[in-house]
Amino acid sequence: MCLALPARVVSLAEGGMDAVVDLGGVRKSVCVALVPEARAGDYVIVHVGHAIGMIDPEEAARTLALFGELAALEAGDSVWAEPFDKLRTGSVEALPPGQPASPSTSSGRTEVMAP
Amino acid sequence: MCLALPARVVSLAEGGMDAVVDLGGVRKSVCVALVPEARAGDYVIVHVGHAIGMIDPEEAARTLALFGELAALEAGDSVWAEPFDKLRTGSVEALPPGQPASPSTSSGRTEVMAP
Amino acid sequence: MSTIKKDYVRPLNVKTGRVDMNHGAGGRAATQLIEELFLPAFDNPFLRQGHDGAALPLPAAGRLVVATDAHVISPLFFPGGDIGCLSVHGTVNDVAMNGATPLYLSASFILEEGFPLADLKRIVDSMGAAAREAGVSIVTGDTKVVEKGKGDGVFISTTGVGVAAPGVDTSGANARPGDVILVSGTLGEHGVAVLSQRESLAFETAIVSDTAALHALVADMLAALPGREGDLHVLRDPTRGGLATTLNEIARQSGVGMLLWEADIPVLPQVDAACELLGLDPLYVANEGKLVAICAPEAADAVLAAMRAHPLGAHAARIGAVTEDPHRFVQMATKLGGRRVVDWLSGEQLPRIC
Amino acid sequence: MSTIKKDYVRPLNVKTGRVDMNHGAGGRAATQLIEELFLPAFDNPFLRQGHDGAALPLPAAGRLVVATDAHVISPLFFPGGDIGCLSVHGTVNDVAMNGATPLYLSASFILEEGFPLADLKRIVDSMGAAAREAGVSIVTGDTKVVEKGKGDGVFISTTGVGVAAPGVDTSGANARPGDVILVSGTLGEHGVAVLSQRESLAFETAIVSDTAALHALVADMLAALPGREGDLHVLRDPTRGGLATTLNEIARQSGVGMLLWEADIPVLPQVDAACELLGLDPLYVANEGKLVAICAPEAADAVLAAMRAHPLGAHAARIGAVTEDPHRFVQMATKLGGRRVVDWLSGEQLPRIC
Amino acid sequence: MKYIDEFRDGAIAQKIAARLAAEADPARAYAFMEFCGGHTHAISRYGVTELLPPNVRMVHGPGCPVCVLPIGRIDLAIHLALERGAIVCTYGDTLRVPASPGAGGGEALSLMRAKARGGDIRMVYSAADALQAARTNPGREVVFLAIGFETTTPPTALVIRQAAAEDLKNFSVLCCHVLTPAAITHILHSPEVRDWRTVPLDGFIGPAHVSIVIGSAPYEGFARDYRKPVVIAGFEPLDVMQAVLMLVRQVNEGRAEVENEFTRAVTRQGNAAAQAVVAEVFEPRESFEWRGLGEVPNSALQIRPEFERFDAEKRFGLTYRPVPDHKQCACGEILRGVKRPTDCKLFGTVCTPESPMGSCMVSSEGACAAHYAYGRFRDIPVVAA
Amino acid sequence: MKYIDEFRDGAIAQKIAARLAAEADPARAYAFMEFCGGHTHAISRYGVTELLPPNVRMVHGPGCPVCVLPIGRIDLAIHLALERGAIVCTYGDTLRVPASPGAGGGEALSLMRAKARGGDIRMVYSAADALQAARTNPGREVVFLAIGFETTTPPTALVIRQAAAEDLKNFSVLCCHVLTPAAITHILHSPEVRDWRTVPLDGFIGPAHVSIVIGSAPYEGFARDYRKPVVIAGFEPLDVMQAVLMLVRQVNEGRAEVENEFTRAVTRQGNAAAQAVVAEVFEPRESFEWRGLGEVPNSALQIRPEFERFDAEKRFGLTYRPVPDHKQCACGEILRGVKRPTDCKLFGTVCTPESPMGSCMVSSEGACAAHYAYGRFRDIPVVAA
Ligand code: SF4
Ligand code: SF4
Ligand SMILES: [Mg+2]
Ligand SMILES: [Mg+2]
Ligand SMILES: [Mg+2]
Ligand SMILES: [Mg+2]
Ligand SMILES: [Mg+2]
Ligand SMILES: [Mg+2]
Ligand SMILES: [Mg+2]
Ligand SMILES: [Mg+2]
Ligand SMILES: [Mg+2]
Ligand SMILES: [Mg+2]
Repeated sequence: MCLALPARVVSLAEGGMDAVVDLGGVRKSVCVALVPEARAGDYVIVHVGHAIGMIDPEEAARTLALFGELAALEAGDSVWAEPFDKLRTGSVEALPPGQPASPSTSSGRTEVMAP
Repeated sequence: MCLALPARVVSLAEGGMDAVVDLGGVRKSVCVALVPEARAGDYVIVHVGHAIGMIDPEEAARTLALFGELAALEAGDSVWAEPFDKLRTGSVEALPPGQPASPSTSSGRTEVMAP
Repeated sequence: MSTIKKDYVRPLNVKTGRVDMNHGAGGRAATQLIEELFLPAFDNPFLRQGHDGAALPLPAAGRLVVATDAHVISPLFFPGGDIGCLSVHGTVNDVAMNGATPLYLSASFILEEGFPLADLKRIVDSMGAAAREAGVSIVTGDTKVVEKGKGDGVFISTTGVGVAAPGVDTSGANARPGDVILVSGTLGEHGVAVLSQRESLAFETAIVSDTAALHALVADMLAALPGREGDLHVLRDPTRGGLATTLNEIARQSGVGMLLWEADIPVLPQVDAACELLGLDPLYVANEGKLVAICAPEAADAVLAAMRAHPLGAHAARIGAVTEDPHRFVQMATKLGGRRVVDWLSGEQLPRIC
Repeated sequence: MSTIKKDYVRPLNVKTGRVDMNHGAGGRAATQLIEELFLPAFDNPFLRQGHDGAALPLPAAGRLVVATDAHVISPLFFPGGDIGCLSVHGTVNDVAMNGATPLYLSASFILEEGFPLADLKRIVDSMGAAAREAGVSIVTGDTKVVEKGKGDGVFISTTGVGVAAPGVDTSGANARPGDVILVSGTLGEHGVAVLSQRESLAFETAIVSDTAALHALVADMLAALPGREGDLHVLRDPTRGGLATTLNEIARQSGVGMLLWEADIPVLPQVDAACELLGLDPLYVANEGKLVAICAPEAADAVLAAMRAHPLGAHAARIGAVTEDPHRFVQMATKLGGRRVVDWLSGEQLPRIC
Repeated sequence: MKYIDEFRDGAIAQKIAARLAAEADPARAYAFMEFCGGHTHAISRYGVTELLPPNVRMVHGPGCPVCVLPIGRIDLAIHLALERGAIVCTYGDTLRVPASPGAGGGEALSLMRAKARGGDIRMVYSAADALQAARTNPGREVVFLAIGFETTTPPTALVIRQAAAEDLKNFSVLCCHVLTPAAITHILHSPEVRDWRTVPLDGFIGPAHVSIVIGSAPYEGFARDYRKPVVIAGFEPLDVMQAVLMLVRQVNEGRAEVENEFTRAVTRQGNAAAQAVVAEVFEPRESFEWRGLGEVPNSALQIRPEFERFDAEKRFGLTYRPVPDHKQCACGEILRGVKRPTDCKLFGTVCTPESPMGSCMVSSEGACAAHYAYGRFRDIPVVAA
Repeated sequence: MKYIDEFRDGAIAQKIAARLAAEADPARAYAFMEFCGGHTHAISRYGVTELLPPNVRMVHGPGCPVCVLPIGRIDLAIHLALERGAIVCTYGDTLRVPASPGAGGGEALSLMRAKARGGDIRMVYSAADALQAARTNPGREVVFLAIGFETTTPPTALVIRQAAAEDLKNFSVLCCHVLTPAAITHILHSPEVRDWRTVPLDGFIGPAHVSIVIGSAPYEGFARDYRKPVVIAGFEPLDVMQAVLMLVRQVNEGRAEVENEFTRAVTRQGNAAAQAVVAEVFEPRESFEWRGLGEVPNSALQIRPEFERFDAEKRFGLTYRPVPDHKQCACGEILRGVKRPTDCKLFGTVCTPESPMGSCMVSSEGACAAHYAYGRFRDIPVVAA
């Protein structure tokens, strides 16, 4: 219900109440009355046909940088990844019933059984 | 447009404005406000959902009697009847183009040609 | 123990429930509608394949016959039938008019949002019963739902597949001068029965629709001409537009004229009366359980006898003959002793009767 | 000289004329509509028989396949197609998903009073072109007209008849644990293209519908498995309800589970973007020119190669595997590295997209 | 069907035909105008022409209310439906009458085509249905496009009176009711009949159902003043044949009287109750346009001022704008008996029941439609055997 | 898609997951409530649960405006559509919420079912579409059933102001806008959380888009007064994971602060322009019923008297009648974090997305619907190998 998406302002209509925004190549007209500061090139956050806020590019970069610094363990360690990946590459034929196990209810990995 | 039919009054609704009439087994409700004298058993003349008049049974009988008295020539003398009847009983296979001829444009009978 | 509840789905509410847009969206609700309503009503092994279509054994010999009809009748329920059985008969008959034995039907439903499921069930059950009675299987189908106000309750398009024996060809182009014109019974009951339900007309009659599957009658007619099935030149069911329109179509396709004898055309008195009342001509009123047959004159007696021996042809009659006529007029000798053209239906005689 | 004028009928006004009730009444106007609009667009010898149905040569061997679909799409014209070509592709594909070669189509039209004849002509011409391109003949049809406000422009139900070679069986009940799941290309274009035309949404995108006939692709896939066509276990076109619903249907019919890899499922970036904007999931968005194939693991490479070699399968991908699962869950490893169920479509994702 | 089947009896028809053949003087031609479309229809549908001697010619008259309705009146009704948002109710026959050309973007509209373009136009079987539509749609204007001769007028009068009794706020009538005697007078006054005698008219078959309402008395003046025999006849084929016989006899005997073949339903005075309600609600219109006849004084009715809130012309401030018929359409001459349908260049080519150019091709009681649908075989020449 | 795809990156997710696994204390359990349905949806759709350590449990909160809308409000909207003939416009999510049982002849109606019964109910994508419907249907009453948190309120305020500027006579709003802080307070005051501690809540993930409008400041009281950490987070999966990490750290460090993970869009003060238009058009409601929470004081908005002609409640004289939830529906407890969907007897049996019994099964942001559609595999027990 609170679905809202960042989209780039392509152009502002005269009067400044409406704008065309672009999201991954899709364009749509939205109301920008609630973000009077928005200019072409800015990213606004669109909700029910209205821009309700703006993206601060510097803050976005900072957050992403923060994510990047987190590296401590290697990726790909999800407990159930292995059987999935075997299936994906065709190295097992199938998983038995109830498999692959959910890590949240299991204390460790489960063996892969041929059906 | 002036389509109207004689139908028998089956019953009169209270107030006498509406009646159910019967025409050859088909029943329909009609307005009889224009024929206040109509009673069950009478034949009324129905037009656009309204009885607009009544049939006088004696006059009807008199007219039919008049028709009956007309006999002077035998029936079945229609000029084009013969080829039709032959076709009807299968005694000819078909009529040629333009046949049977119309009596109104022809002075006499036309011959039947095999196709 | 698994904490997942059994794959339980609340059964369709066929008492007070209604079709909603979900039933047409292709998801779980659509599947449920099919499984709880359509499958039990039509049940047969082909439909149970549950595929996007049905794979069927190929008939051994003859010609494949395919016929289709959309049914948009209003009202959906009428004396003597409903859109469900009508949609089976209408298409079975089109297959039969090709001289074929109908084998399979497909059914495509366009439902209007808000349509009562109870009515849908009645219709679908009636379709199933009609199909079983006709010995055909409804092997595949489709269901769409349109918004309220974009449809009218339910529309059903059926397509029939059948097989015609070698030597049978009953196309409308086969009538030849000298041929005999037969009808299988009294005319106009279907249209009058439907009309009697129209609120705006509101008349009462004992007339019920003649809706029926005619392929068994056709089989008997062909059986009456062993080795000379080709003498049965034309078969047509005089549905929309009635006998008059059907004969004009044939006259046009065959490039012939026709002569009818009004006195020989069977019409029930109540149908006559209802037509008088409405200013209609029974020759233009729809039938759904009658056929017109045109055959070589030497075959006429055998065909007529076969028709009369079948319950659906008990009142079959010889009503006219084919003539040579470059104008392709269908003419009629009136009971009065006059003559007139019996023209194509012009305009709309009765809206939505099939 | 005859004073009867030549059998002249004023030609249909396809510029400014509109469908009226007469066109559905079965009389001269209905015949004219068929002869001036439908016949030239669909022209083929079977249709020209002009009978109540079509009599067709029986295929030599294999199984007869019959499939049907009603098309009620709104709007009628959309980027990449219209209801006309869609109604051909939709049914041709259902026949093809049975592993069959489509041969014949029937078409049943339900027209709304007032529908512009110019639009009808565009649609019918598009149908004819699509049928010719697909190599199928529209052999019989039916046209009804409903009052203004009881329909929505035009609804088209098509039924396809085809023949499947012996040994081919692609039913949804054939998936087995260990099977490989393939799709023939990027998903969701049709639904997004149609949605982009909805007045209430009004977004702009370069996406066009993928509507296309897939039987030639299927033929190539089967040809890639000579003598072991049976290794192609399941074929389905993920139309209404999209990939998610199609896979759930198969999982249910086959009594299996499935695992998908989100990262391997091909979706165009603009489709992704449009779905984000509308709060949709591309896995539930309709396709009209894509198929899902489930095959034995040892056949996967050959089938995938055959798909990629065909223009309509250029972006084919292996997207998952069939598992043993009494709950018949379709699960997905998300791009994020998590896991979730990919459930049936619940409720209505997009109204009237096919 | 009592009082119907007896009057369609083929055996009796042969007898009357024989009598006619015997009594018609082969040395002279007889031309009778059947005023009513109902007679035209009966003659065509039952093939009565075949049963008449070749020297008796029937001339179709203007007695079809659909045929004489001028284009401008249809335009008004379409205007109410499409531009004023009214529900327009009317009898089915009226739906296909062509309106002004061009209004529909090239092709002439009709009420049916206006309906296809979204107008809320409803066919009714009874004036009472229109009233009912007004009751069930209190938020909408409901207009009853009322057409018809004296037969059809009393039901319209009844519903207007009823609407007043119920004080219905949303009901009105676009009154197009016309009067037969004025039309007959008009024809008798036409130069073709009166002066040039290019249209020889030896007598009239007088209206059947109109006469039930107005009685036979109104025709007495024609017989007396114009020396034209009039036989009022029912709409069954035997009635028509008998009337022709009675006309032949009057001509042969040099008489010019009003005779009544339809005594089972028509009296000299007509239906007093019906006349009373008509008089209460309607009053004569000074002049009214008839298709084919032009403006005819005192030939129509209008709603009395007491009921003017039910008069659609007043309620919507409508202004009637006459529209000429298609240049080549001969409806006017056909309605006056001057031409036959086959004399029209458009007949059967551009003008057919599917795409009528004129009103005579619309109603099955119209001369062109009746000839097209029932009588065309008669245009086939005889190929000498 | 810039600012979207980066926040769904699988490789980074693995890194955050690893960090979380490293930092979460295996000796203790963490329970965090994600207030918003948007977070619930992201967690389910991207499978975030798999990436969290087993001892971190996410508790779904009441932050789905569809889920907290009480039955009585749906009843009012259906009443307007079916009995008052209004065009009712609303966001799509609302259409399937069950109304009072019995109203539909046995089965509970919903707006969608009311539409199937002839109600003119239209799904809109923007409040502006509802206004447009009013402009194009001047003869009809058009009511916008407005639901939503602070995110959705400013667009409603804008259209009401616009309707006033245009002096639209047929437009009104059935206002069901609610306020997040009040709901959080209510949960913190609930006996389960405050007294019995049966629901251990170690912190909150704070609203994403709500906070864009109102800013982060309003949450500072919770951290301060209730000693609960709050991390405002975006609706992308990496945002959620990062917020969980930040909450784990606060808990580990004994802090209780408002932190903002969503700095790219949320400031401390929020959107002043949006706040201004909301303040101009709306005022606090004394009390409002939330499904699951009951009457919550100062938890909703109503239209100011200056705009009362646009207030559907006043315009139509509506009286709100509370309706109890289905006896066995646990929505209330689920919305308060007291129960999980699988604790409800109806879950997955009588109550499914096709036939939802409670509102949590309606919106895909509802806890029951999210678990049903995305998470059921997790209910399969592990079969020891
Ligand atoms: S044929 Fe048509 S155009 Fe000619 S007079 Fe008759 S109605 Fe008019
Ligand atoms: S499963 Fe259904 S009934 Fe149970 S709490 Fe959730 S919404 Fe309510
Ligand atoms: Mg057919
Ligand atoms: Mg049929
Ligand atoms: Mg047929
Ligand atoms: Mg389908
Ligand atoms: Mg409807
Ligand atoms: Mg199908
Ligand atoms: Mg399909
Ligand atoms: Mg399919
Ligand atoms: Mg047909
Ligand atoms: Mg419509």
